[in-house]
Amino acid sequence: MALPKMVVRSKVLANELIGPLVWRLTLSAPQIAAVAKPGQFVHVRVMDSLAPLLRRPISIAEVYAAEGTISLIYRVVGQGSAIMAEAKPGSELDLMGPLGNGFSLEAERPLLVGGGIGLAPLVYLAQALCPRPVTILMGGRTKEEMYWQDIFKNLCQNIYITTDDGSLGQQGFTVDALDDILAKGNFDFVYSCGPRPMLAGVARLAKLHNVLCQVSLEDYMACGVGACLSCTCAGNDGKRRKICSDGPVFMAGEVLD
Amino acid sequence: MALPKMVVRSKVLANELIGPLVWRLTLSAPQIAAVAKPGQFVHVRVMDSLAPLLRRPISIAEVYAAEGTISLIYRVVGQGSAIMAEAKPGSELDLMGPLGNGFSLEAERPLLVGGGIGLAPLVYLAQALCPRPVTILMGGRTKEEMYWQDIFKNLCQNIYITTDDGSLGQQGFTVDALDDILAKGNFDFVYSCGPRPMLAGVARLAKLHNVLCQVSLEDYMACGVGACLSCTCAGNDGKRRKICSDGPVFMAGEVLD
Amino acid sequence: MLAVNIAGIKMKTPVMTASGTFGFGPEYSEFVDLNRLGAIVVKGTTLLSRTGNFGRRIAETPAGMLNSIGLENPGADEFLTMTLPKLAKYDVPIIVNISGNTVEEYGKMATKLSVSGVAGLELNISCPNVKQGGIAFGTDPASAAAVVCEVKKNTSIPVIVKLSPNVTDIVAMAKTVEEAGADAVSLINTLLGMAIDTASWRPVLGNIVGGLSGPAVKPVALRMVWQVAKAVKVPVIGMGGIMTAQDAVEFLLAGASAVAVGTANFVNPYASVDVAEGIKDYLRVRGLSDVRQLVGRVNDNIV
Amino acid sequence: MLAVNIAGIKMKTPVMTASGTFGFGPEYSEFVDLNRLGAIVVKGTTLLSRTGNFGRRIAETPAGMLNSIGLENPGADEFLTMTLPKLAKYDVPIIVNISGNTVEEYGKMATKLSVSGVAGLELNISCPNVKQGGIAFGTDPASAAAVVCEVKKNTSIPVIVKLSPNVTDIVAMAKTVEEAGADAVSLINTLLGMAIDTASWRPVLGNIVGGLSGPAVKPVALRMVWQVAKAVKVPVIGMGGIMTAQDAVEFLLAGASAVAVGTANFVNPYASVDVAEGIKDYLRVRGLSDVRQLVGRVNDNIV
Ligand SMILES: Cc1cc2nc3c(=O)[nH]c(=O)nc-3n(C[C@H](O)[C@H](O)[C@H](O)COP(=O)(O)OP(=O)(O)OC[C@H]3O[C@@H](n4cnc5c(N)ncnc54)[C@H](O)[C@@H]3O)c2cc1C
Ligand SMILES: Cc1cc2nc3c(=O)[nH]c(=O)nc-3n(C[C@H](O)[C@H](O)[C@H](O)COP(=O)(O)OP(=O)(O)OC[C@H]3O[C@@H](n4cnc5c(N)ncnc54)[C@H](O)[C@@H]3O)c2cc1C
Ligand SMILES: Cc1cc2nc3c(=O)[nH]c(=O)nc-3n(C[C@H](O)[C@H](O)[C@H](O)COP(=O)(O)O)c2cc1C
Ligand SMILES: Cc1cc2nc3c(=O)[nH]c(=O)nc-3n(C[C@H](O)[C@H](O)[C@H](O)COP(=O)(O)O)c2cc1C
Ligand code: FES
Ligand code: FES
Repeated sequence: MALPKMVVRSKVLANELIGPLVWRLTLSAPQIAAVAKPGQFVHVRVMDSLAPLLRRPISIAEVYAAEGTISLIYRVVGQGSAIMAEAKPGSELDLMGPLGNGFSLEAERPLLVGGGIGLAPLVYLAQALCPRPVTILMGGRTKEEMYWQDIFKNLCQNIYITTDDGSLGQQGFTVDALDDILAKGNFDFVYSCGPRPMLAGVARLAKLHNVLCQVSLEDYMACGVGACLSCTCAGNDGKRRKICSDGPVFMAGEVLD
Repeated sequence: MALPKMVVRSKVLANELIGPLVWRLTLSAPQIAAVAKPGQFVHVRVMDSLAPLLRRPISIAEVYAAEGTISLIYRVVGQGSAIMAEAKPGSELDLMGPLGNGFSLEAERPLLVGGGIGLAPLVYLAQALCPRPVTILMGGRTKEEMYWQDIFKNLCQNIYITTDDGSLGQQGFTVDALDDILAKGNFDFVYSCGPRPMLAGVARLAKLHNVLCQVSLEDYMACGVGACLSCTCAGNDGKRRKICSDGPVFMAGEVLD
Repeated sequence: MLAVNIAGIKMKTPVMTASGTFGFGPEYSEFVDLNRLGAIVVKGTTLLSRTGNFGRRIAETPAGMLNSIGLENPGADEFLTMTLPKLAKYDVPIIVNISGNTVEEYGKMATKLSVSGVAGLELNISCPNVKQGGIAFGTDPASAAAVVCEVKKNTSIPVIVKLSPNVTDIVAMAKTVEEAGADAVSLINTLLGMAIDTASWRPVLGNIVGGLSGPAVKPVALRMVWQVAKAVKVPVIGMGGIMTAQDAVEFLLAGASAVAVGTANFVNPYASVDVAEGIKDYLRVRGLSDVRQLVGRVNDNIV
Repeated sequence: MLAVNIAGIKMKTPVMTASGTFGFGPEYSEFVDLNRLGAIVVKGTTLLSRTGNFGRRIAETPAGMLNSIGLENPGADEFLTMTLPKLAKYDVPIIVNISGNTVEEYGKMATKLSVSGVAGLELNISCPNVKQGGIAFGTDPASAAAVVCEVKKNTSIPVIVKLSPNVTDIVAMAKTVEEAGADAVSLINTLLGMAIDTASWRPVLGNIVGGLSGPAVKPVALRMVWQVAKAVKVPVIGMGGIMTAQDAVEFLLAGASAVAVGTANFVNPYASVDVAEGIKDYLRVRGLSDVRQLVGRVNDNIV
């Protein structure tokens, strides 16, 4: 389905560190706020220079349609994200989007499963699923990474947490906790975003428990609109998928086994 | 003579438009302010990006050694100067310098002759020559370009002006007015910076009137320190000169005929 | 003012899209009115479908990018049955960029693709991402000539030959393909490059090496276009790092009769029309009435 | 930890300065302690003095620059009598980069420059800015071999051959000069490029074309270094766009035994020592004790 796409210069309203190396950038982008769906992303030109040249794909993390604002929650991992972290309120950022296809909003009893920065698109998903009762299972390495709790606590009825080191919630990976949660939870849809191995585990368990499952995939992207084929993957039907424009959200069975 | 050279990150104190496309950038750069001589320049990295890659040579226009500040007066002509014009107070700029050799300060009765943005280094020269009686002949295209008057009025005893269109001062080029001024002035040194044809004319008249003359030359520069040979020219003795490190200030007879 | 005719292909503007950077066109149709393009050169097509290279396929480099897509495409048949009909609604010449593993394959594709709706063929004899054939055709004049002859034998639509910059003597390559019957040449394809991940000690790209494109390569592209345009009589389509109208004008002045916008589309999805509009402004400001007044004019100032 | 021995030239670090970008050394001595450099490769020297090319000699390009200095230099005699004595006070190997118009000239210069204080010769057979000879030696294997043989006949100090990237087959060139007796190869010299002034319709450079260097060319340089290092036994000196230690490590992993910093000096006058210090940090963080542990290691991860 064709979605309205555009390039806008959006004004930076705030840009704050919310956790280790993770920032929340609030932008005035009414045209994008008006149409964005959870799971979609914007393609960000971090600077008006030829170096860095390419845009960076970042999920839309929050949308306040009435205010015409959106937020991006991003981790500083390299050159582009470091430049984003320096953006000052009042300055402008060039955004292309919203791109890709979002999550289904059909769920009645949704379970969100996110790991690390993969939790970002789930914020807007949780916003959009309200007032349905949203449960989230979130994973991180240590409790220092679980500033996400503050973000999700107003959006979710139940919050489950795992940390690799056991410093908060259950020790282990999200997938270790998921079987139990699915067993007792009566969920009708699992939504997941995070590292590939996690997505594979989530998809496997969702299938086992006979719950619909969508996953959001990532890849290196040049165009973001399906033109360059840098982000393709094989679908289980043997057909190719472009993560940017056929995804980034897919039914788990479409792309994972 | 080897001069102290350095690369410093200097804080932008002010950056204001002072005339059509011309800006004055005030920087806190105590190390440079302490040693800079009139006629020297700084090599400016306008941005911490690989594009634009090269530094831009800009004359040191004013020095306030006590405050540890300097100013650059620059015209927006392309990519780099446009980026400089966006520098906000509080931000930092990477400067290399002071580079090159400055003007002689031996004059007792100096005459400064500058055209267009070539007037920039003459500001600091006038500062340095004070309290000696400084006379300046300045040229521009129209009166709109003669905001320089405000800058020089406190530094010079006599100000002569020419404009191409006659909208201020004498109509014509500086060189047209110079013969007269030299004839009646009893100057012992002429200092000049501006377009090549102007410098040639100034040098010729100074010689005619038997007055010592220094000119400041310009060329496209990569290194700014005499290493790349992008800025060389032939001296009248048949030897090559590097404008960046042998100049930019030369005795007129060294490089012009 | 902007119309040009390249080897019989009539274009409304001299600004085409570069193969592999604009999909088949519709991918960008929400950003640009495809009818305003000079021509769409579609993604490199092969006789059979290809899934392309494994692993990471793009890497950013200073003012450029490396790609090793490896010619992923659905194959000529699917292009003809599924894609081409969808392009019929647009009033823009469609040029199919083709790659073959053998001389015969190029010939077969030429036959197959010489159908209504295809305005021209661009022979990719220079893709650095295909190990079989590919690079050899683009760097060896004799095989390049063989490909061109075979294609010309099998089609009557205009044939553009796309040259690889990874050669000692681009002029010799251009002249060879011109003699072999090329109706136009386009250049440059990507420069072969590499990046290494210093954390993992692995090549960044799954395919180890990839093709460098974007502003970084513009000076090389411009030099080659200038050299080739002086040496051949067929029209030259210039590309390599064009981001702005200013860049495009440089290529026109160097001797290109048309230009293609590639990597720039990823940065600015409006680039192809922005460049065309900018050329129009450039002409207007100078009181010129026709873009052809620019072509090759740098040579007026070279003795 | 950083010391290397390149064809008998003992260097304290693997970081040299690239010819033409560091003058003769003293130009940067107020920024860097020359004793901390791996080696100084001085500006290209010719038998007789040269005034270089007319007109504008440099132009900035996206993440790079074009130069057409045209080998301005005071000539070999003046170098020997005026410059070399001044370099004696530094404890750093001096490598003289030489260019000739003929095979014989290279030989004569080799004889002349094989004096105490000169640690090695780097044969520039690839300068794109010299019309006579220059480019031909660098792109034609037979003439390259002839130059190397002649030089080797006339000197016993190490001979490094600097390769041009403007060739179809860099590996063939490297192997040819290796067979002809090169003790090491260095690459890349600049890529031939051009820029046009759209205001005046003139080439930006007085010499029309010039050599492209800087970060823009790094991917091409790295690819060539990787290809050559796999194919030859002599040490490879890698250069082209190195700005940071990270960049240098990429070249080492690709197979270079030493690297040279060129254009980066203009942007950051401390670049040559910053890169060396950064390599040391890189080794430390990884618990490595010797820079040679990096050389060619990308190949461990390529099947
Ligand atoms: C659909 C999608 C949504 C995303 N949403 C978010 C988000 O909400 N928050 C967040 O922090 N990150 C998100 N990412 C990852 C984000 O794109 C990268 O972290 C970012 O591009 C890194 O850029 P850099 O310049 O800092 O890193 P560098 O390593 O310097 O980047 C070099 C190049 O690699 C690309 N790149 C590097 N890492 C990734 C990656 N993991 N995925 C894709 N491209 C990458 C860059 O875009 C750039 O082209 C998302 C990725 C995709 C594909
Ligand atoms: C010793 C010296 C002192 C100078 N002092 C001043 C000054 O005080 N105020 C001022 O406004 N200008 C001064 N200039 C000129 C100034 O360097 C250029 O205007 C500036 O580099 C233009 O950069 P840009 O990126 O805006 O232009 P672009 O045209 O985008 O620059 C492209 C490249 O060309 C170079 N370049 C362009 N024009 C010139 C030029 N006229 N001279 C040297 N290099 C140029 C740039 O440095 C850059 O490398 C001086 C030049 C020299 C050599
Ligand atoms: C992602 C990508 C895919 C490409 N695919 C093809 C292709 O299939 N066939 C082809 O001839 N050229 C292909 N090219 C090369 C471009 O058409 C163009 O020649 C090159 O990128 C230089 O132009 P640019 O710098 O404007 O991108 C591709 C380039 C990129 C960046
Ligand atoms: C201004 C300039 C002058 C150069 N002069 C020479 C030279 O005289 N001899 C030579 O072999 N290479 C010369 N080179 C090439 C460099 O030594 C180096 O090979 C090239 O610039 C690539 O490295 P870089 O990208 O780090 O600059 C010159 C390069 C520049 C930029
Ligand atoms: S990023 Fe270009 S096709 Fe997906
Ligand atoms: S700018 Fe490099 S020698 Fe003058």
